[in-house]
Amino acid sequence: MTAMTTPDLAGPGGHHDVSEARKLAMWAFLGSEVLLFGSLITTFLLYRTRVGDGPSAAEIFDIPFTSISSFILLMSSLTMVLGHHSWERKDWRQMRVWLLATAGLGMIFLAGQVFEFTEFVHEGLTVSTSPFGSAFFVLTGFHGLHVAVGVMMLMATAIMGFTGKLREDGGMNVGLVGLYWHFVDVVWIVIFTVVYLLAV
Amino acid sequence: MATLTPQAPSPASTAAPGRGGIWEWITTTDHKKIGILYGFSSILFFVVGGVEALFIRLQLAVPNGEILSADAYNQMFTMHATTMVFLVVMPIASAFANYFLPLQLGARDVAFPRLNAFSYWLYLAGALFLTVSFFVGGGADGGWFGYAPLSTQVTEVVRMDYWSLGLQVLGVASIASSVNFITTVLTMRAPGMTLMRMPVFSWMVFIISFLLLFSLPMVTVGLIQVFLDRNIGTLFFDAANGGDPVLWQHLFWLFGHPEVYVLILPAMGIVSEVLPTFARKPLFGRSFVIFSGIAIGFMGFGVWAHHMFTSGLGPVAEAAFALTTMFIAVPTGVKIFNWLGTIWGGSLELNTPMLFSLGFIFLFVIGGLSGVTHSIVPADSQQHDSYYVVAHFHYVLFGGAIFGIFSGIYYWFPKVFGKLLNERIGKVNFWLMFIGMNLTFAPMHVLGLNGMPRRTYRYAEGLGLDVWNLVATIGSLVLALGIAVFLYNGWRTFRKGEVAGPDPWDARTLEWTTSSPPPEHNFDRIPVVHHEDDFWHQKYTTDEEGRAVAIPADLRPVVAEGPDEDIHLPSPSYHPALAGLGIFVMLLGLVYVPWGLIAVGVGGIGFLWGMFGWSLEPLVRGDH
Amino acid sequence: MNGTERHEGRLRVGRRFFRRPTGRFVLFSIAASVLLAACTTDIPQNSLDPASPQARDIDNLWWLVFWIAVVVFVLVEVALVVAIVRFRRRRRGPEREVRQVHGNLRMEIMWTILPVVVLAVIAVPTVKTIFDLREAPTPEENALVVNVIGHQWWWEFEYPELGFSTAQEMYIPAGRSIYLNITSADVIHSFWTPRLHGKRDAVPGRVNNLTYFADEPGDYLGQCAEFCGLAHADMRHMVRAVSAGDFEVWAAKHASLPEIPEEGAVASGWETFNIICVACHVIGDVGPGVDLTVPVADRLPGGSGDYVLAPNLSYFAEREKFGGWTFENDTAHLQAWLADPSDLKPMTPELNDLEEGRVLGMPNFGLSPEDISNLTALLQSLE
Amino acid sequence: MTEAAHPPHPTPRDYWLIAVVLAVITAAEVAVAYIGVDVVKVPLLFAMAFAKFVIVVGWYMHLRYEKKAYRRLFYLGLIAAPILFGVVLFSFGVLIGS
Repeated sequence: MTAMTTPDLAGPGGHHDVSEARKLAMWAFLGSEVLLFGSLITTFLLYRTRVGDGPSAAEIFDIPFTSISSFILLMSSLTMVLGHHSWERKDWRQMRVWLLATAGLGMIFLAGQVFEFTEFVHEGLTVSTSPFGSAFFVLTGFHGLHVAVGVMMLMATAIMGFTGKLREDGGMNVGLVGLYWHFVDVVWIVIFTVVYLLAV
Repeated sequence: MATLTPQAPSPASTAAPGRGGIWEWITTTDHKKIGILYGFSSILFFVVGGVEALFIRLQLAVPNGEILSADAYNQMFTMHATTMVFLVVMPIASAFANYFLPLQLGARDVAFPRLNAFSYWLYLAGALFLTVSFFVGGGADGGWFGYAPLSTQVTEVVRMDYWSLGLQVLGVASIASSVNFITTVLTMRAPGMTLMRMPVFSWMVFIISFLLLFSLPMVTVGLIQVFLDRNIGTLFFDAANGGDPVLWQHLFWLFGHPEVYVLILPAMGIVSEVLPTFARKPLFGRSFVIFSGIAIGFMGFGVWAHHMFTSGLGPVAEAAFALTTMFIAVPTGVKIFNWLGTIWGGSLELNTPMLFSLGFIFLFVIGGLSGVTHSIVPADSQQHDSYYVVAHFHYVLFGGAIFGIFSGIYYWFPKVFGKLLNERIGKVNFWLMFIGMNLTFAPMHVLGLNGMPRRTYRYAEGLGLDVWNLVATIGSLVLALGIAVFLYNGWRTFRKGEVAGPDPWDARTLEWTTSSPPPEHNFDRIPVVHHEDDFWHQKYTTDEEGRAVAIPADLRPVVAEGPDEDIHLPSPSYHPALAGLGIFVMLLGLVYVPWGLIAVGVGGIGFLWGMFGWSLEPLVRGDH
Repeated sequence: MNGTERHEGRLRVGRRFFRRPTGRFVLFSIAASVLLAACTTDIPQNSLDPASPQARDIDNLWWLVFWIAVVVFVLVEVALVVAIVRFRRRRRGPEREVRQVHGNLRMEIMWTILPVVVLAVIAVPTVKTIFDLREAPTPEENALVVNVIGHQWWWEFEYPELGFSTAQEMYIPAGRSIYLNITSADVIHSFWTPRLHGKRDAVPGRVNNLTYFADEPGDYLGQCAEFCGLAHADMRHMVRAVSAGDFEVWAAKHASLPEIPEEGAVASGWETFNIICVACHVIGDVGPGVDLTVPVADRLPGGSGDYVLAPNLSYFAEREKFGGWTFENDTAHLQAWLADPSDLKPMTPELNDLEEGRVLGMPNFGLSPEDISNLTALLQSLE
Repeated sequence: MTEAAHPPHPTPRDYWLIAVVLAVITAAEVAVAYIGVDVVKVPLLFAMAFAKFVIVVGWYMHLRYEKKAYRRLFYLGLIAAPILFGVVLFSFGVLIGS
């Protein structure tokens, strides 16, 4: 019975801790996202060798390039956590710097992905070349979409930091954005291995 | 991030500015109002789905029926199922959950009131979007399960675009409300309300929230793949080019089977509330009922491939899924036995809510047993996609889910609207539905065994199908009459219903401690909970023999005087509705690319406006 | 407690309800007798009237489970009805004193374990039958291979060892194992001849197998069981089990080319066929010979590899019905079909896309009455 | 790991250290991908990806320091996904042979 008991987060008078609730909700949402990316990755695993007449993964991937962009995304987790740290210490100036740095790294990653996609299309791999192409573009594209949303959230948070709205709220915006951002990074860790490295 | 903004605290006195009317409903963030919105919308779609069902039955009344064309028939059965599953049973469970989850937990609202409103408007956007398709070239016609490559085959006709986009939006709405309910349960319970003291209905809502949270993403991916296959030429389900249609079946049923439990568990929760109230006994083996609900939830994820027993999974997978499917009968059986244990030795008040709950048990047993026959893979290879299956799941979903929901409506109507539904009409309603239901669906067992496949718009004479089809059609008319009686009962009650007090049934849970309907802030003072069925323990104690002894009113524990000092209620907001409207316009645009991209842009602006307004709102109002 | 009026109301109801158990039992016995009645013999698609060892295995398993289910059903529903009758609130006398029982661990554990035992009883034969039915025939059985290909909305039957294909009616020798390779040319179908075996999906890009074995010569009606679009209801087939000798004769006929007269209405019909119909249909060795990227041909063992867009019409006249085994093969129906196929059977030929291999029905070619009667003569000559 | 005994949150120094570890693993991954023998390569790659996953989720996302309820929510999805999708891929024959 105790297996399901959880800390009673409700305060007296029903004044629950809003920031705790939001963090909890974010974790639940991320749990759901695991299944979303799981489905996409499963589709990819099923189709990774079905290349038809189109280029195969080994022929087309540029592993050194992707390794660098993966590394950049990985390091954005570091800047994110440092931003989170300064937010906790209420060091708004540093926080803004780190958040913008994170957003910048995210945008570099996205630019790399755009470049990569363009290259692939030139080399003859599009969404309708083969099931491999469909699965690859939809999986990485979906991840890219998540990164883009994350960049927007980071920018919005940083801007709110400038205008002072963040401080008034006292919620946990940076905490939430951080969770989301790290999750997107974690997904890329899996994609990098499953999609790219296994194809070498 | 925007979707997770907290409720805007504002004093109760200013919570309902005098704008009134429709605007008040559009901007409401009150979980009770949102619950009512959900309720009325789903009753409306219940009528729509019912009319679709009647068309189907009239067409099949005689061999080679000519009421509908094949095209119209295919739209009818596709939209009947889609409507009933996504626009009726799920949202009506959401209606009950919205209204009663906070009340049962002793909370003032759900964790995220505006996210809650957003869920509703998103649901409405998706529902209207699906229904709109009827007026622009026809409703979806690929079956509610949308098997690829049939659903991706004809891209010139946009019906399945409506279907795949509409379902995705409904899915997002459900994920949002699941996150909301989970957080509500984990953070908003009144002091002393441990999880094991939580009412069983709340428990079932908690469980289905997890089911939806983890199952919907999978079908979302499938739906995206269908949409992309149709619109940008991806090859996910194109067998000629190496795609595999069976992938869709996995993704769909990985969602589709947990979904079945999403439909039935709330009804089981309702029955578990109604039986103890009218049997005057606590729920028998309460923890067994809760844990069997959890078990059903978990196991619901492990049986999806039994929908694919004829797809060619191979004998090992078939045997494995046969066993898991059989095993799910165990927790289901536990529930039924515990309900029997609850009424055994009680003092049964056979009023309408109770009749519907007892009817639920009676019919669900039949549906459960025919469900076991599906796990017998060889037998299932005969019954699969035949009318036998149609019979089975209507016993579960109509005899089960809908009867449970009707029980809930009769049970909680006085709490929501302050008036009792008429008992005499209610009984007529019950018996018409009970008889109609059996007349309609029992013959379908025979039809299936006689070899009638599902989703066929006509059948030839001489196949031994004539008589039972006619009986089923007559039954469906009786059923329709029963539902008409119900609608009349509701309409009549609004006009001249008997006024209900706060606790008309002498019930057991916290929602009955407040007035009917409850005040906007639910409880003057947040209750402190000491027992399961806490309200009952405030009214009764037991003697040495374990019999209930009423506590005289003047001896009941005194609740502290006066309301809480600062009652925080969420402020109204039009942003969720605006974001929902934006999504609706965007969806319409997506169907008609490239010209529709203009609509996508317009809708996108509306959506972003709603989102940004929403996320900035509390910052403006919160600290004034 | 709330007033006595409501109490009165409850009791009236209780009384009315008292009559209901009889009603329920009537209902139950109707249901049971109906199920039993379902195993009468003159229903052509009756899954409870097995005509092959495979269908019999399934049937035996079904009845085992059915009777177990009946016992459980009776026990549970009787308990429910007894509880309702015995513990309903009565009009007279004081209200029953209810003991507030919260549960009984021993009973709860018992009724958790009991279903497990019952299910174990069912599980063993189920698993055994699953594996039995999936076994391919051994070489000693000398099974006849038939490739079954689903099309919207008709079935193609290819006999790779005999070198021909036909449609709508599948001839098999009775008393010999038939090994089916089932696949589809377009969307998912499901091949189902209830009296011979359970259904098996025809999935494009995959091959599923079934073993048929008709005990006796006879006709076994079947139907597509997976929703496959507009005319799903009109996609039927007939399995004709004939004696081994008759099958030899039939196969020999199909392995040879049909004879077409040099003159007369039939010859004119043949000319029209060669101009119009040949785009999709085959008679003898005359056919479209389309070469498309096909999910079917390269996967079916021993198949001809020729992709067929429409039913093979060689020896059309031997068929009892056409158009997905839906319409009587007589002059009236043939002429109506040729005049406007979609009027007879719901199809959408306007959405055909031969490049993509998408055929959703036979178009209306606006044939003249003369063409129609000539073509009808041709088809009726192909015996 | 109980609620009462929260380990102290990491400091920026720890964060930098973790980043170095992550970078090293990534380099090792790429190296293994190029030079590894197939038999050891796949499990090794998965092991390293898993290690990175755990490090980021545990330390950067502070899941190690969070309340049990959060952990369970996320673990539910995390455990469900590989099992469900493993079965799916198994049924397609992707996980065995091919």
